[in-house]
Order: sequence, then structure tokens, then C-alpha cells
Amino acid sequence: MQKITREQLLEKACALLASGEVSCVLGWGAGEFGYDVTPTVFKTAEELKEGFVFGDFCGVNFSKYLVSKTQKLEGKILVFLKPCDTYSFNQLLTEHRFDREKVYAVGIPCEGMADIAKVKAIAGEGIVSIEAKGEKLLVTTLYEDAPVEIDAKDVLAERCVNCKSKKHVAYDELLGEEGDVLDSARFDEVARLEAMTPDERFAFWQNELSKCIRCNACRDACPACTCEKCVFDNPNSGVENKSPANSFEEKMFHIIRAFHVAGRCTDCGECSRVCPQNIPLHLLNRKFIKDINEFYGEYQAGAEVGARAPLVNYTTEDLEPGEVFDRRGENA
Amino acid sequence: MQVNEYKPLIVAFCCNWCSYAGADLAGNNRLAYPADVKIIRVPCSCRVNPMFILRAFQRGADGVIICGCHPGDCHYTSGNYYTRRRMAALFSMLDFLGIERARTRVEWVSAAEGAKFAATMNDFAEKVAALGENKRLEDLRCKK
Amino acid sequence: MLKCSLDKLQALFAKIAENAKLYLPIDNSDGTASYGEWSEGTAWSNALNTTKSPKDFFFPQTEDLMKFKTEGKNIEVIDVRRECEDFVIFGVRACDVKSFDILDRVFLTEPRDSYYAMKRAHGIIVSVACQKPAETCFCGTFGIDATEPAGDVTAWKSEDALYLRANTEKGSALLDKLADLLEEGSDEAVTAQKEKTKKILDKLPLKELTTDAFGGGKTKELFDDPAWDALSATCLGCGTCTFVCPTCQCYDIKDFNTGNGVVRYRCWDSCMYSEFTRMAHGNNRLTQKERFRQRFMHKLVYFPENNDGMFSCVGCGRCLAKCPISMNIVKVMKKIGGNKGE
Amino acid sequence: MQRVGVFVCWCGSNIAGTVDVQAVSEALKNEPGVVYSANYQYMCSQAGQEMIKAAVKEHRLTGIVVCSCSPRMHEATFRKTAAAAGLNPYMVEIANIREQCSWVHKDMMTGTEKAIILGKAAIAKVNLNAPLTPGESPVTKRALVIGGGIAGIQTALDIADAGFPVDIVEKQPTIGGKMAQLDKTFPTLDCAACILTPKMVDVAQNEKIRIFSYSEVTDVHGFVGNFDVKIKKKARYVKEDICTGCGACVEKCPMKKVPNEFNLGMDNRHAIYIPFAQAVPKVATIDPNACNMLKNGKCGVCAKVCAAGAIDYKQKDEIIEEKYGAIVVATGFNPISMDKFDEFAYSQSKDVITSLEFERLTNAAGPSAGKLLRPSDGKHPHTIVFVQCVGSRCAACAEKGKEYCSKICCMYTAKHAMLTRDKYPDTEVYVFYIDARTPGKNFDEFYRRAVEEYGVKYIKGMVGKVVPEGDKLKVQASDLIANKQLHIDADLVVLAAAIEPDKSARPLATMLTASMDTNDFFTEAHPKLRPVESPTAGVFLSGACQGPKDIPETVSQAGAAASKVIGLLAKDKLTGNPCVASSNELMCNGCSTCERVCPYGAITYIDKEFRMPDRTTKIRRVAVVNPAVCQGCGACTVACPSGAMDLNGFKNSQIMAEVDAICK
Repeated sequence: MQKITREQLLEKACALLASGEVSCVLGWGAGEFGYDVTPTVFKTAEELKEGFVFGDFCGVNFSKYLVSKTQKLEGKILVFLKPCDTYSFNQLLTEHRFDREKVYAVGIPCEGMADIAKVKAIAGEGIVSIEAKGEKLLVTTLYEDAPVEIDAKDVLAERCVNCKSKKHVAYDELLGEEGDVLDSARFDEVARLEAMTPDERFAFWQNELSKCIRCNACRDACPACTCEKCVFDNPNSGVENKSPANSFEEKMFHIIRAFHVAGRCTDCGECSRVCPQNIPLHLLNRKFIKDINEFYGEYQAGAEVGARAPLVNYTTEDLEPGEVFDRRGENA
Repeated sequence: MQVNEYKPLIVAFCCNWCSYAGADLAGNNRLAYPADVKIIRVPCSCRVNPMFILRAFQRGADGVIICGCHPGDCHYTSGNYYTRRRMAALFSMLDFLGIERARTRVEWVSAAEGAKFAATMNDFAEKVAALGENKRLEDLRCKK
Repeated sequence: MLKCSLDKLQALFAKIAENAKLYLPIDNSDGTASYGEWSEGTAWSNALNTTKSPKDFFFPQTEDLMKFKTEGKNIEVIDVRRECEDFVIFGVRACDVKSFDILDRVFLTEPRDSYYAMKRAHGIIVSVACQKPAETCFCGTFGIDATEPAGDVTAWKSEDALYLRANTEKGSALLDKLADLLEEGSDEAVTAQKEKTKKILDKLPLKELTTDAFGGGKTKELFDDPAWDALSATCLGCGTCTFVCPTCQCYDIKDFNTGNGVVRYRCWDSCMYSEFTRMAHGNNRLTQKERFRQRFMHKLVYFPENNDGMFSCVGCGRCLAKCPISMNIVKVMKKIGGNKGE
Repeated sequence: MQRVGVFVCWCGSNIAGTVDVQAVSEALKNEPGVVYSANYQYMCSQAGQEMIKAAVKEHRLTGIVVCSCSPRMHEATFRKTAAAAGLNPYMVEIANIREQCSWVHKDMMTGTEKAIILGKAAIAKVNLNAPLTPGESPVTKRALVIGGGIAGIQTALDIADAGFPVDIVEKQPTIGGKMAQLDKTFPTLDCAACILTPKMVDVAQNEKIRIFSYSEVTDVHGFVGNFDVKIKKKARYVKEDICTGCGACVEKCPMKKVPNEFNLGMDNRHAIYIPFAQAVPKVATIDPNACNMLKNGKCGVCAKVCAAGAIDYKQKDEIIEEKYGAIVVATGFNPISMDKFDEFAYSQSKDVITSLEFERLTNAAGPSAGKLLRPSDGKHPHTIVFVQCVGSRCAACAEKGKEYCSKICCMYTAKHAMLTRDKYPDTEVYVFYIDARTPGKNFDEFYRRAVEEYGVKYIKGMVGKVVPEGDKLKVQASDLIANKQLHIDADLVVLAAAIEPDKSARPLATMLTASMDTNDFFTEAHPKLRPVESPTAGVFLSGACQGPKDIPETVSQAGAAASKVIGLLAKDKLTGNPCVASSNELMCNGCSTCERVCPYGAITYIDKEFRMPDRTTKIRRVAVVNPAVCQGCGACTVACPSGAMDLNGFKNSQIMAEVDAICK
């Protein structure tokens, strides 16, 4: 399904390691069942040949790792960036979160990544291996004698179904062809919720957020959440908390988290991908993005380095908070 | 003292230079508004962190209003412009989560607008009272 | 062996719920399952297991310990412990049942945790044998038989009936109350089903994983294994593995100022967090590598060392499924101590 | 824990009338931290203040809460009281139980209840107060004036007069600005040169003043009292210190066809030139775009004729770095371009001119040596039409002109009309206006004289179109009072073009982090109370860069700005407001978010080495707030995602404690 192959990436990585251009490679490491890919720091060609994989389950956004890895590792780091990852990459550069000189970014094309939950919904439980074959995925399970054949398009992750861009906005080198910024339907679900009554929306979010176990995976995977000290971990912040003690705490955490990344969130979708409870957290971020687009003009965080985020900007003609609702002319 | 009569609790963040002075003027002119409104002085409306607003709701507030200088009149030139954007985004998000819209408001009140301050507080208190107790952003641990 | 026809299952649940609160796995709209309270019409999930383990029933994620009421300068201390009522947890898998033994070791040895003990005493566990284990399952590694779970009552589900066997007095008492809905059943159906499941268990990809390299006394050997660096290199330090884990039992005690007083509560903590074990002098685990190592060394070495060889992992596979970066105890066991497991 | 004293004021019956002050002081006695609580008739009185001082001593108070009138009224009073008692003045909090309680609530019970809550909030806050000490910073006793027009000149002279050194940076080869181009000035009709040039000479001769002409400010760093400025002195290819301004080079320069900016292109100058006779510095400048020697190395005449040997074709731009304590912006204005006003045929006919061009035409040193002659054919015009508000008050067509009133046009047009009629009584003079705005001393009298004594025909109405036809300009206009269309055959049409800030102002504002309005006029710190200061501390505004103004107004603002600068430079140290932002560097991400919202440019970043818990070191970019520049608005505290940024006196914890106390 991916147009670029493991071998192409491997060759590039080995060449850059051999030339001394980079000292290590941030790539995807093989798992047990074909879908459980682990982001891995490879230091030698041997390690790469043994453990490096690339395929339809390589959704991890490496950008955030650069914040810590550029500090800790010697020499340049080779990082593979899918188009959506490059937006996070730029946003982090805008915020001076890592040293660009310490990174060798290789842009790679992406045909969209698969969602293992969707695969399981079709192929059933007990997946022992997954193999890509053209546009198909061959899924071997404990319970079926022959591999189940799945159309890769049918199991695309939500964020890939609604892919906003196939264009790389940052790289040192691009493998494959450059794509375009896409028109996506990514705000449709937000619009659907907006069209509900407040009571329905409240019920929807109450149900979703009540599942939160406050594992912080959303925060810790989020490339916008790179604070040296998160307010939720800081006993002096007044909002520190370790547990979703009640429905207020659940909302507080997710509202503040979304607010803190508003205007900075590139909509990479990692938050929803990593949530163990499948809470559609990306909808909170997309709500802010949609609002910002509508209130202050289209803005894509990370599209360019150095851009001034909408919430740290203003015009004298901005709409009033009270007009937010008037302009939509909805039921109150 | 009547115990059962529902009285909304309203927190008003007022900027020092315009709205707090507007509130003082309302006082000078003896313009009444409900005692349910309690004012917190901040240097500028842009000092109001969304966390303060949520905190107020958590602790039992039924409505939170932020008052600042009129756009263009900010003592710090641009603070209220940031307030305007932040609060537009935050209020829209609260609405998205199904929190009642009328519980939050931003109003620009100048130091000369004592009457507007009183009228705003009367109106806001009335609208919040109509909604009744804040249930959607309450924290039961904080109930008496 | 008793049995209850599957079409009487709701009646069975209703009967249980007459005397005690009944909790069982329920499907969420997103395809996952969680334990929830049964009410009329609530369907029992077909999912293999819940995302969050049932340890929550005895060791909730957040639990009030005591309260202080302040008025002016006066402080009143309020004990919030109350005698709790019996409750039934239905549908617990073998791995999770085993996790209670591990938690008991922690909370019921002196000093006994009265909060845990209270709930444990009143909880009745109805376990259910597995039929469709997942690729992530490796309970066998820890000597658990997925077809023969422990618990106060063990249940097997067949095509048409639920077979039940009481293992404890609590279990018998429960089944006695359900007698109207139960009939005698033969062991054969259960045996046949167990055989069928065992064949699948034999095919599990992690079947060969062993604990040979681990256990008490292995600290020196494993602590400085060079593989820890690479394994922990991309750990996000989130708490997902610990929070979905049925055996992780670390907690923090915190005070929440309500404005009128203070609620002292405990909540799950995670050894993956950088604040964990921070003391006045600072933190004794300074890097994510050390925190990461701690979690696995604790499960595989320190815990067995202090608990007669009992590992504090039950092979439920939750962390395999839920870790955002798919790093987990299996990958660790395969790399550490030279255990390739294959 | 603090030891808090609570002092409840009756304010006579103002508070005590609706608030049970005894009950309030009793109730607050039990609050955490409170060790003393009392009430008194007038807390602000001498006796009341003595009571506070005594209590501080007796009860070893560390914090004070006064429940009284608005802090806007007496916070300063009670801070002084605290200081007199040996407490840090910032350990005082006021609960406003008069304006925001007793005066707005009628019922005693309600008032008392609310007063107690407001008192609790103040106690909760003061419990978290920390002593604050205002920071001090030194002052470089030198001022920079950017712009050498009448505004800059006057400011510089006044500052120098007080004994402080001043540098003027002027981008043109000479100071003088727009005023030097004017002929006469209203309302007294003095000759502009006669009153300006002596001042220019004063500047040149003043030992305290340095002039950097033909120079631009390229970089500004630092803050009030301590600015580091880079000035680019452009190469003029003439050694300034050697040139005597004799003009021999100009005379001999073969390149004679360069449009003369000083006369607005109505005549020509040489490639080497001195803008006008009284230029200061009176030094020649070579126009590198016109000089053959500089363009292709062929010529060199000026070098040959220069007896002083001042010509230097190899001269390079020079960067001067200097420190200043204060900066005055006096960048002035320009008439807007007439490109978008084709209806007046400005581009089609030489005889449609702007008012500034008219000034040059009537000036004795102008292209026509002061004779009013038509630019097209040099004939004397008999019918002149003045059009006012060209591009001013253009609300409907904002993309074309300006929404604001340019303020000076009514008066200079009256002046032009009057002077024309005075010199050439045979000339018909029409003025088309929307309103004749003449507020100012002797202004309306001046305008009335133009109408009544000089017979200028003022017509309320706008000119719709000017069409050149033969040697006439057909003017179509409306007379709004007579309600009819007019057709006038004019010989000359003079457009009172709107004025706008100089184009250099916007990039300068960015360098200074000084704010501007949408029209690119500098914003004053307060429109009424601080009209000559920019919100950016240490930056002052003089003249038309802040808004359209005439000469008398400019000069008075220039003086006012100078006095502000003198006030600043007279100090050896600046004492700041201690309620400023500060960043906790351990939590700071260095993300620059705070920097973007700071209206004062108070935040900078440094790379700082941190010792990590694992004993490694890590260099991180962190924000540093300059307390001398920060004004304490708090915008950064909310923009900061990690909460590293907090505001002294209004800390997150303090505001949340107030919220908690109120919501209890």
C-alpha cells in the first residue's frame, strides 16, 4: 500500500550512516504481530537491517522525539517524516524546541496509515501477522485458516481518511514525489456535533470524557505538548492532578490541554491514535482549528516556520466573544 | 436567612484601569446590582487565564464575566485584543462541550460607564439566575 | 457443575442484582468494553476483555481516604470509611482473577489496607473461562490456565449455556441464591470446550515466552543489561501501561482543597512519571530509562523476590495492545537476560 | 503563614450605613492567617493610619487587609502606612467594601455578607503575597531624536538646553523637514525660513547636539534608560568635516537634470547638491543614482574643483553605535500620493498641483523665484481653484484616501488663498470645502479675513471633476448651499492632499516595539493623560508622527516631549513598578509565545545551561523579562502554555485564592 518501500528507506538510512552525515536514525522498529511498530533509535546499519520496518502501521509522528533526542544524542539524527509530521516539525521549530542543525529530515510520501482497530473489526481477533500486497493487506489470524484479505483503503485511520496534506512543508531531502495540500472533510464531524443541541453535545462529551483514565498518553504523544513542566504535573499551578477524580477534572484537563495547543496544534491526530479508551480527542483540537479558521481566517499551524499563531495575534476588527454564537445563528 | 432561595454566584474579573473604575463609578452613583456579583481586580483583562474561569465554576460559581477596556482603549494597548480572541475561542469550546453559553460573558466597560457596569451586571445576573445552578462544570467535592 | 441456559442469562443477572450490585463487561460504542453496573437489559460484552482491568473495584483509580472540614481556624477530621455492601463482578478472565492474588499480597499483608480489604471482603468474583484468546495473550507464561480461571465462581460459556462451579463459600452462597435458574450440567461440555480452547492456546504467538531468565535474585544479572537503553529510548513516559495493568498498584496520596475543607484521597500513580518517587532530596530515578527499568524489574524480579516467586504480571496483554509506542513487557522479556523466547 | 491584620473602615456612614462593620471584623478574625481584626471610623485618617501602625508593631503583622473604599482611592495611602510601619508596602490588600458593596447594596444583611466575602478574598490573597521591591536601572544621559524637522529640532534644542547631549538622526542631507519647504506660516504669515533657519543654526552650533544627517536608524535594542542604537550614516561621498559648503562643485557638476526633491520635482538640481541655501549641515551630497563618476567612473569634475579636497568617491556607509537613555520619534508626515485621484487630473495636467507644490511656487527660493506662475506655460494664473479634503475624511473610500481629518489643510488653504489675493488682486480664488475647520488661536479670525477682507470665494461643496481643455482646467463642482452645479474655467487647481505618516515610521515602530494605529500614526501611552509618550517606556512622540498637527502644536508637543525626556534623563536611576512579569526558567520552554504578545518588547531570550537531574547539562533557550520595561499587563502569563510566566502582585495562585474565597 505504501508507495515507498522499507528497502528504499533502509538504503537511504544506511548510506547516510555510512557517510557520517548522521549518527543515528529515528525509525520504526519491528514488533511481534506486524502492526505493533515501536519507534526506535538505530545506531548502526546492522541494527537497521535487523529491526527497521516500514509499512501501513508506521503512524508514529517522530517530530516530538527531536526535542529530547537532539539534546541527548551526539551528531545529526536522521528522521523520516511523513507529510503530516512535517507540520509538527515546523511548529516545533517555530517554538525553538530543537536545533534544526542537529536533524537530517528525509520526507517520505505516505498513502495513509492503517488503524488496527479497523483491521480487527474486519479480520477478527487473534492477528499474528499482517503483510501488505499491493492495495491489499493479508491478515493472518489464529482463527482463520487462510489469511484474510483486506482492502487497505477500508482500514485507513480516521486522520488519514481526512488527510489534510500530502505536501511536505519541511525536509532536507525528499524521497518520492511531492504531494499537495488536500481539501479534507476533517471538520465534518465537528460540524455534526455543533449542529446538535447543547444537551446532546453535553451528553456526548460527558460519555466520551468519562472514559478518560488520565494516563496522559494524549499529552505525552502530542508534539505540541512539549512543556518542560506541564501545568498538570506542577503542584504550584493550581490545576495539578493525577487522576480523573470526577467529571469536572476530566473536562478541565481536556479543555485546558486543547486550549494550550490551540493555534499550535497541527492536527496530526496522535492524541486520538494513542488514547487507550478511544476518546475522539482530535475533535476538541479540530474545534479550535475550525473556529480559528472561521473567526480569524484560515490558519494551518506548522505550515511555515515563524508564523504567528492566531491566539497570540489580533486585529482591531476581531469578532466579539458574544458574537461567536450570533454569527452562526443557531439555537441557544 | 432564607436558605432555599437560589442565588447565583457570579465572579467578575475587572481590569484595573477601565472596568474596575467603572464599577467604582457605579458605586459612586449608587447604581445597584445584585450582591451575587463579586469582583476580582486584575491589571488587564488579558491577565484572566481560562484556568481561573474553570476554577470559578469548579468552586461553585454559576457565571463568570470578564470586563475590560473597550477595544482600542486598553491601558496596555493590546491586552483586551488578546482577551477577545482567547475568550471567543474558549467560550466556543465550552459551548461545544454543551456548557450553557449564558454562563460566560465578556463585556467592555470603560471607567466612565458606571451605568453600563451596573446594567451589565444586572442583566448577566438575571440570565445566569434563569439558568439555575451550574451543574455541567461543577465539582461535587466543592459543594458545601 | 451447574448450568444456566443462555436465554435465561438476563434473568440470572436480574437475580444476582436483587441481592448485590452486579458489574460486568459492557460494550462501549467505540468497540472497546468496560466494566459497568448491570441494569435491566444490559448486555454482557462479547469482547475478550476490558481496557481497564477490574482492579478498579478493589483499588479504585481515585479513592477518598479522609476529609477535613475547616471553618475559620477549626479543623474537623472526618473518617469516610463506611461498611460496604456485597457486590458481584461477573465475567472476570483468568488473568485478572490472578491479578487479585497479586494485589492481595500488597494490600492484605501487614500493614493491611483497610480500604482495599473492605471491598475485597465484599466482592464476589465470577470468572469466565476464555474461548478466543488474542495474539497478545500470554497468561500461560505465568502459569495461568485461561480455561480454568479461579474466583469465587468459575463459569464456562458454551453455545447454549453458561456452566457454573462454585470454588469458595462465597461462591456457593451466590449460586445457592440462584438455584431457581440453575440446573445440573455435565462436565463434558465444559471439558470439550476447554480442549478446543487449549488448541488455540497452543498456537498463540507468545506461547514460548518464558520467565526462566527472571525471578528473585536476578537483580545483579539484569539491572545493568545494555538492552535497557534501546528498549526505553522512545518511551513517552505516559501512564498507559500502568493504568491498564491489572497488577500495578502504586498510588499517590494527595490533598484536594475544596474551599471548605480538604479531601485526602489516593489515586493511581505511575512509575513511568518523572515525579514518581520524588522526595525532598530529589528523585532517585533520574531518567526515563531508570523509570522504565523499574517497572519491568519490579514485575519480573523484585516482586517475585519478596513474594515467594510470584511474578506481578499475569500476561493479560493490555499493555501490548495499548502502549502508544507498542513497547511492552514481552519485548522487554525477549531482549533482557538473553531470553529470545522463540 | 502570614500574620494578617484586618482593618475594617466605616467610612463614616458610607460603609457602616449598609455594612455591619463590627460583624465583618468579627467574622474575618477567624480566617486563616488573621491575628488581629478591628474596625474604625476612618481608616484613612491620621488616627486610622496610626492604629494600623500600632497593630503592626503590637501583633507583629506581616500582612494587612484594609476593608474600605476602592484601592484606586487609598491603596497608595495604606501602602505608605505599611511602609512607615516597617512592612513591605506590597503586603497590603484592599477589600473594596464601599464602591463595590455598601454603595450598591441597600440591605444591611446582604451588604455585610458580601463585605465578609470580599474581606476573605483579600485575606486569601494577602496570605500569598510576597514582599516586592521595585527594580532599579541606570540611565544613559543622552537622547536620540529621530527626524530633523521642526519637531525634532525643537525637541533637541530643549533637551540640549537642559544640559543633556542629543543626537538628531535625519534621513535627508539636511535638517529642516517640511517646514523648510513652506513659504509663509499661518496665522501670522511669518516667513517659514525666517523662523526656522535660526533654529537650524542653533542646532548646528549647539555643543550638546550632534546631527547625523543623511542617516537612518537601523537597529534598536535595550529599554528605557538603556537603549543600544545602530545608526547607518549613508555615504554622501563628501567628507562632511572638510566640506565648506562653498558650492563650487555644484556649479561645475555637468549632470544638471536631476529632479529637485526639495522643489518637489518642479525644477532640477545637479548630481552633487546642497538641498537649499540654508541647509544644515551645509555640506554637499552626491546623488549616487545620478553621478556619472559613481555610476561608470567617468567625470570626477567635482573632485577637481573642490579646493578643500572634500570629495571622496570611495566613501562607504558607516554604522554608528551609540547608547541612549531616551528616544524621541519625530518622523513627521508626507502628503499622500495623488495617483488614485485621477478625477482631479493631477497626472494629466502640470497645472493641477498639490498645496505643498504651491508653497514652493510661491516661495522666493522656489522654482519660479516666488512668482506665482503656471508650471505648464509660466503664465500668471487668473483663476485658481483650491480643493480641500483631497483624500482626507475619506470614510467611504478608505482604500483611496484616509478616514481622518488632516487638520492643517483648512488653514494653509486659507493662507494660500489670502496670499494669492494679496499679491495678485486680479486673481479669482475659489476654495471648495466640506467644512472650514478653524479651531486654534486666531485661526477663525484668519479664515474670516480671507473671506471678508480678501474676497476669497469659499464654496461649500466638492469638486467632482477637473478636465484639462486647451490651456484651461474645466472644474466641475457642486455648491451645496446654493444647491447647484458649478463650472469654473480655472488656470490652476491646487489640491489640499491628505497627509500621512512617513513611510519610515512603520519599520521604526517595529524596531522600537512602539505601537501604531491602523493609519501608521504612533500610538500615545494615553490619549489624554500621556499624549507625548509611547506605551513603550523611554520612547516619546513629537510632531506629526503621532497625528496630523500644525506648527504651533508640533512645537508645543516637541517641548512637551523634551520635558518628558529631561525628566527621565535627570534621574540617575529608574525605579520600576515591582508588579511585573517574571519567568520561572526551570519551566520555560523558550517557545517565544510570550514575546509575541508583549506590547513592550520586555521579553528576550537567552541560552542558559541547566544541570539536569541526571547530572548532565543541557542548554535551553529561556525567556527573561526586563522589569524596567514590563508594565505588568499579564498578557504573557496566559499565553505561556507551561505557566512559567507569572505576574508579581497578581500571581496565578493569588487570583485563584481569591476565586476560591469568593466561591466558598
